[in-house]
Amino acid sequence: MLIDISDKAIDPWQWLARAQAQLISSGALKQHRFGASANFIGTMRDFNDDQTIQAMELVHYPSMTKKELENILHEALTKHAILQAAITHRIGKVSPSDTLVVVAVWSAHRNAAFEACREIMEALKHRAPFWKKEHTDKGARWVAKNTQG
Amino acid sequence: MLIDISDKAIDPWQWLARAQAQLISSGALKQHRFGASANFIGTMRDFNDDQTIQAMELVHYPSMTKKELENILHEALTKHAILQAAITHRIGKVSPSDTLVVVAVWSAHRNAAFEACREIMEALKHRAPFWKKEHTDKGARWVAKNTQG
Amino acid sequence: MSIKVLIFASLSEQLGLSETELAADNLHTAQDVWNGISQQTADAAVRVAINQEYAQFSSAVKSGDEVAFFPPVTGG
Amino acid sequence: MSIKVLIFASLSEQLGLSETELAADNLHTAQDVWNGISQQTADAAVRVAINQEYAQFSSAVKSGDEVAFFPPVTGG
Repeated sequence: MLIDISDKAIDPWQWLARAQAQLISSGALKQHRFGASANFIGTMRDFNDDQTIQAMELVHYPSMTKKELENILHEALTKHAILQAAITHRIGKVSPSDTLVVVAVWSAHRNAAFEACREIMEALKHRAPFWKKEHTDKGARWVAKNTQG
Repeated sequence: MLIDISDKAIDPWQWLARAQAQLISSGALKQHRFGASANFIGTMRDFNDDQTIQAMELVHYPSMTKKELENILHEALTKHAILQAAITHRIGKVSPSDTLVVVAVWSAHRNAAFEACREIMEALKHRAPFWKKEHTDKGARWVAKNTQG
Repeated sequence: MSIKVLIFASLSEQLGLSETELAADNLHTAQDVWNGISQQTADAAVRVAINQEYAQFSSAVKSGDEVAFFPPVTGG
Repeated sequence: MSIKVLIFASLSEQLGLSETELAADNLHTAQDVWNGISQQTADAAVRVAINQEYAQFSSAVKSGDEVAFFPPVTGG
């Protein structure tokens, strides 16, 4: 597995290319053996609950973030017939259209990749200790809870 | 929507980056309005049904491929709360670890992107008129049917 | 006054035919078109498309149509 | 012989506290730790983690533990 936390802008496709190359070069993922990869890219929008969002701050609980993301990927690797999984998550000050999160899963066949990718995102949304503070026209506010999707 | 058929190697992440840029620059996808993108990348493996595959040939029915992929994306755009969808598919002679197909979906929220991406792949596998001929140690053989996933 | 017929992949190899034109006279359905290219009953898995859209063997055809026969698709 | 306490996000702003140490004496559960930083009952949505793993307010704590309280997570 591969877990990154980034306080700088994430280029999702560069990150995906590098994550795959890194997993292959470390031997964690065998080239020619995966037939499917499912990815999810979460991006900051400029509106939420009918308010315009100018910027956002993402804070987290660093030592727990690492443990919890490891738990989440470990569970996915145990439950599903997948070969590898990776996550990167942004922290710090972000602007609309910035990439917030990327999840990638590799497997022999597509169903396992789709299911694991989706479950990892659900688990991340519900368990990974990140919090968003939105900066709107009317001031700053903490996001109270994540949408159901 | 955006549909490509390529007889040259596909770099999946470059294609995804370009597809998104193109959809945004044409006005088909509004920047700052999508919060989620789900992608699927299909890659050629070097084995199938316990046989080693050295190379593969992908043929298709060009005029129907275009129509059917348009139908598939149109159905996804009608059924799901998604903003845009794109497909690229490889044809011609391919080798293990070559990218065969990339599907990308953009939406405001993640569930619609996940569901649409998966349904598009299922529809593509069952309806898009492509056929694979595998070249193995024991000679060439047409793939009889797609796996269930 | 003819119908263009296309055959793809393994089916094309089996029939030894990838493309032909048939006179449209007396061809009313896709089944009639099939009978014009093969003496054998089509395998249940064979799909037919008329003018690049999936159809049935019982679907009507007319002069100018493009009728395609092919095995289960295996793309993706 | 102490317990490290961390509070995050909106909860940290509400309590005016992001980090503190409490003497471990008489702190048996996460609830005891909470009572050491707030006179109010914790909102039902408040989550607790002990040594970076999710726990319950009834979970046991001991000297050297890191106990964190935070609102529902909103990452991704």
